[in-house]
Amino acid sequence: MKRQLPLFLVLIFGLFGIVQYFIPHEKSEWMYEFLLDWIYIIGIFALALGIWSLMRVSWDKIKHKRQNWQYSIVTLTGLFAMIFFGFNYFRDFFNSAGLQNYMFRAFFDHIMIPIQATMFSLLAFFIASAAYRAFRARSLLATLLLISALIIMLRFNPYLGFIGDYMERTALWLLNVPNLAAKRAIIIGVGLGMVATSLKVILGIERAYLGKD
Amino acid sequence: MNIFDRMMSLDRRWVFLFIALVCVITYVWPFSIPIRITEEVKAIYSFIEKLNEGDIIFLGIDYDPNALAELHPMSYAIAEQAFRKKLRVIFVTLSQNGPGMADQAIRDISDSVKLDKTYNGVFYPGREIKNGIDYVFLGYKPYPALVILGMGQNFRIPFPSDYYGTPLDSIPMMKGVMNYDQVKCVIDFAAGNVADMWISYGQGRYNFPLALGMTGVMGADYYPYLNSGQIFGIMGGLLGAAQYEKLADNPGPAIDGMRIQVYAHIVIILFIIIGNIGFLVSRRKQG
Amino acid sequence: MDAFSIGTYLWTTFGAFLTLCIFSFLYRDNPFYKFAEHLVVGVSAGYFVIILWHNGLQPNLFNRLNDGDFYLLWLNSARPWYLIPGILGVMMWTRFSRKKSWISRYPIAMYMGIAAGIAVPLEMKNRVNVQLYSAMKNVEWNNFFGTGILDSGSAVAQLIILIGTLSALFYFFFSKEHSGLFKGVARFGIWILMIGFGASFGYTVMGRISLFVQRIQYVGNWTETSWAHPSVLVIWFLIVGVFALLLLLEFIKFLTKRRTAAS
Amino acid sequence: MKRQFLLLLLLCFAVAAPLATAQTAEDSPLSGEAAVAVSPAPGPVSNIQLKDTDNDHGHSVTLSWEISPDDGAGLNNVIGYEIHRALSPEGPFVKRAGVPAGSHSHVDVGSKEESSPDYMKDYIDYYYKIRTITADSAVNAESTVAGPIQSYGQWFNTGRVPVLIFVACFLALTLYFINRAKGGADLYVRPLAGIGAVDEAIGRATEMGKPILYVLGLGTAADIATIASYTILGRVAKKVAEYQTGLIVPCYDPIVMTVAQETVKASYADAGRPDSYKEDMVYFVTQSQFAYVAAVNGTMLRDLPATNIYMGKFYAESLILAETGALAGSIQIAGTDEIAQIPFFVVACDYTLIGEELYAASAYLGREPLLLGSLKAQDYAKAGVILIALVGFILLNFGVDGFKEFFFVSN
Repeated sequence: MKRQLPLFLVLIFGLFGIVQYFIPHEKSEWMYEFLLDWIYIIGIFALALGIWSLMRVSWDKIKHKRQNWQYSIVTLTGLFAMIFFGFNYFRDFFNSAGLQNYMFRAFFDHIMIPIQATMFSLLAFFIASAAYRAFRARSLLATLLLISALIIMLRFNPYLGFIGDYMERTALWLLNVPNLAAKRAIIIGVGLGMVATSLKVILGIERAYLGKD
Repeated sequence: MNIFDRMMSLDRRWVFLFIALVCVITYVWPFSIPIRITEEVKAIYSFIEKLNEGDIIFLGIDYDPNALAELHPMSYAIAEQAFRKKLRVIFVTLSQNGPGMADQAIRDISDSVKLDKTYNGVFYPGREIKNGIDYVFLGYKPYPALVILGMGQNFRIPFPSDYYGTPLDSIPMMKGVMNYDQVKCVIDFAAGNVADMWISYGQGRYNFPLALGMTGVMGADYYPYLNSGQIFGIMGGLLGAAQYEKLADNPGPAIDGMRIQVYAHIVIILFIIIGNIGFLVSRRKQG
Repeated sequence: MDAFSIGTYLWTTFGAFLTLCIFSFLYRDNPFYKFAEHLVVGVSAGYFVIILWHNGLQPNLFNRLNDGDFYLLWLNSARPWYLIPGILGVMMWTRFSRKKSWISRYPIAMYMGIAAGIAVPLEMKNRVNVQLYSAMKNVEWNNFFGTGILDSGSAVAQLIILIGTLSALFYFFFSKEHSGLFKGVARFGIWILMIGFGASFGYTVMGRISLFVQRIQYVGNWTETSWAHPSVLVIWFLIVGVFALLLLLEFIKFLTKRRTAAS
Repeated sequence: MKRQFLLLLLLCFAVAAPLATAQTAEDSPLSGEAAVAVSPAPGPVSNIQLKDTDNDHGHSVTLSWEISPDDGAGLNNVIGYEIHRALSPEGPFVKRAGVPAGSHSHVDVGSKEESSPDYMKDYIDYYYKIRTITADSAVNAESTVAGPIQSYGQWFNTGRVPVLIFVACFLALTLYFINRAKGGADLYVRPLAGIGAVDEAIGRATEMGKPILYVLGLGTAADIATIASYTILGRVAKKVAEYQTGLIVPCYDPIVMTVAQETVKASYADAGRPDSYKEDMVYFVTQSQFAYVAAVNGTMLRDLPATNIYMGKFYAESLILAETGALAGSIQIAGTDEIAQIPFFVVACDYTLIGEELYAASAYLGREPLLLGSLKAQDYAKAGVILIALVGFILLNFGVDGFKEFFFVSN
């Protein structure tokens, strides 16, 4: 009951998922879309578990005055403020007036957007430091990686004169020939791996995710 | 710890510092960098340069705001060159989110044409460019393939009036301008499959000279058309735009962007080289 | 800036401040970064609660049942079958209790079953069938070298793509030791993979640099607004001053540490 | 005949007159070459064929026709065709679509939603006619009415037969090898560097007394890469429990968190240490990509884990995580099927499971015969793919393209 029935459900829904792909009829399509709705709705309900986890971890930190506990107050404040504004000061639960709330939008535009964009832009630095740290001619493979990256990075360098032309053409070739071959091989391999993993789940060979007892 | 070991294991914060410095400096200080000109971009520039005063060119602004960073510099540079040479321009957009953006671009360009400027040693006095005399903006219509075909018969079919609502027949510039036959060339700036339609339905059927401006990612796919002569020029991404700005002697956002990119790339490459020198030398010492 | 409003300016200032806080992470972990990090975690978690409530649960569940009656458990609505995902969702909440948490396995099992089932034919088609189909390509033999060795449309290039793909695929064999002939093929495969990875890494650098340039522009715009409005320069000096002071302190610390290390 | 011709001329004049008068030609230098071409009406399309669209859910009809004699030839004034549809041969006809000149066919797709204005009911009669249009909206030609035709949905998509064959073969291979594995056959797999590293890394963490950070990536629980990642997490958690090392699993998706909690809990029970399991080992952070990354970065620098393991779906954040982890001095092992991110992991991590290896990892770590059996099936499928590609390539270049086309999936 605790483990057998769920495994049976996985099998049934998995087989349906496979079979529906080959049935274009409206009935199968309706069922497919309905099941996608399930996934979506279950996911939203689960968010409550996530928020509960976030709150408990933060509250634990504050209660036991663990290292950096002060910042957990910031997290909780941000969380509750956003929920408070998002329901338009707890006035509008069943219409989306809260999405237009001034504070809700301001928090989104001036806290979430700048921080996320800045986090993203840290990549400019990390891509440089990763290149410095890792592009060493340690072995044949590392050298291939290094040379191919260097050619691509030099492709539009204007100080190279006529070598630049060759760089540009080599870069184009690298992107269109070996890069394509590498990608295609990985895509096919990944496809087979995905199908194998899915089948393992459907057949109940992989069942760790259902827990024990 | 000798110098080579140190070269090998620099604190990464030095890398960060140099990248930040180079980006900020090249962003703030607009010095010029050499830009290698490729044939396919130069072809477009020379084509327009050879046209005579009063000739008409046709520009398709067929991208939406998210491809703006790469394609706007091209449209700006070409339109400005055309206006300086007193060519007349027909603008059209076949992208749903294009009209407002194209309208804004036309205003920007007309503002900058008002200033006196010298391009490639030729002095051009500032002048006011007028809607209906120097340019026409036709606006947007859905079904790009049909619009392209329809314009081959008569511009008035898909666009009885322009973007601002003036009937085409009462626009002075459109007098006697029926279809592509009166247009010297079509240059399409595209971030999608509209370029394919211009090639097959436009150039393929009405045989006008066609050039393309594309995003960097798409550019590589269109070189075969250049070899087969279906298009006479192609500009790809920021790199192509910068080349055009350079040719037209009209430095703008593309050259600015390239300056930052080139130097940031050089810094990264230098760090890679430093690391490798350190690595190779210290390995030799050990071995 | 068209119309200067002090409210918007203060918000933008806060945004610029947070931007600098995140950048300070490049030097090292510090209270400013910790503040920005914890703030954005809370705010974004709250944001998703609101978005999923208003744009997820409302249209996908509530609005589909709202013609029903609460007292009849919505069974009289036009589409009562939408109660099922609702019930499954509530079953997830049994995880709040230690004893009953096994009930949540039912929705999870269905979720995994649906996900795995849909993936099987779809991934087979998108990744295997389609790629296999496009790997079989007609080669222009009379155009063997194309316009030169670097022409990616030539027959040689096409052959390299095919052989490269197959050798790289071969590299992934798990049940064969890489020895003998297999060793050669697998090695060619990993070469192709590494060259491809290098190319793809080098190609991405350009886009990442532009991301940073956009952030410079953002802070630059804010700086311009500040200079243009003398009354708010105080705020500008406050923020930049704090960061400059910290930088100075770090530098002094760095110097003294060096001296003690030297002595 | 004569009368018809006259009528046509008159018609053309009527159409051209307003345009011609609008044209005040005297002051334009270009007027000479730009007189409006008075186009006579083109020929209509012929031989319209209607059929229900194959392999679909209904609500759609496929039309095909022979193009107008003036399309690309003759008068050469056709710019396209308009498809009109009605419920009776008398009309009223409604315009459904326009297609450019040169097109021979069109699929008229309606909505399946009854509430939609575009709703197209199945099992009722439809009639079609095609209007040949020229640049001049007044000059066109209508075809005869074709019909009736009914649309309906099919129960099997014949266009997807190749996929069905592939899936069936793969399933058969998997079942066969699993059976062999059950029978106790010895299935060899070659060692993988990244997998060996996992064991080492756990040992190292134990020696250092520092925790292990396991990142499941940004996938949802429905992504297969995430499912593969759970299975790896299960094996890792079991070893962690045996060695009594710490484990930190920050999650991006609440369902992923729930499943990861179950997995880790079960692993601790398997290892015989159910009491060491703490619910807070696996916790939720936020569902926003870069906020999540900010938090994980903080964890890396503050808790200084001995080992970071990244398995699952990763996007742009891959390099931010991997570089910060390297800064913190952790050993890093990554695995993802996201092609664009593999290069970054290869560059910044100590060991990387490339693409498919991610899916093989759980079999390697668990060493259970059933899982190894499925790995064998994967290998044989790969061999099959290589063989088909080679044979197809050779046949195609000898002029046989039937073999290749057999693998075409139409939609």
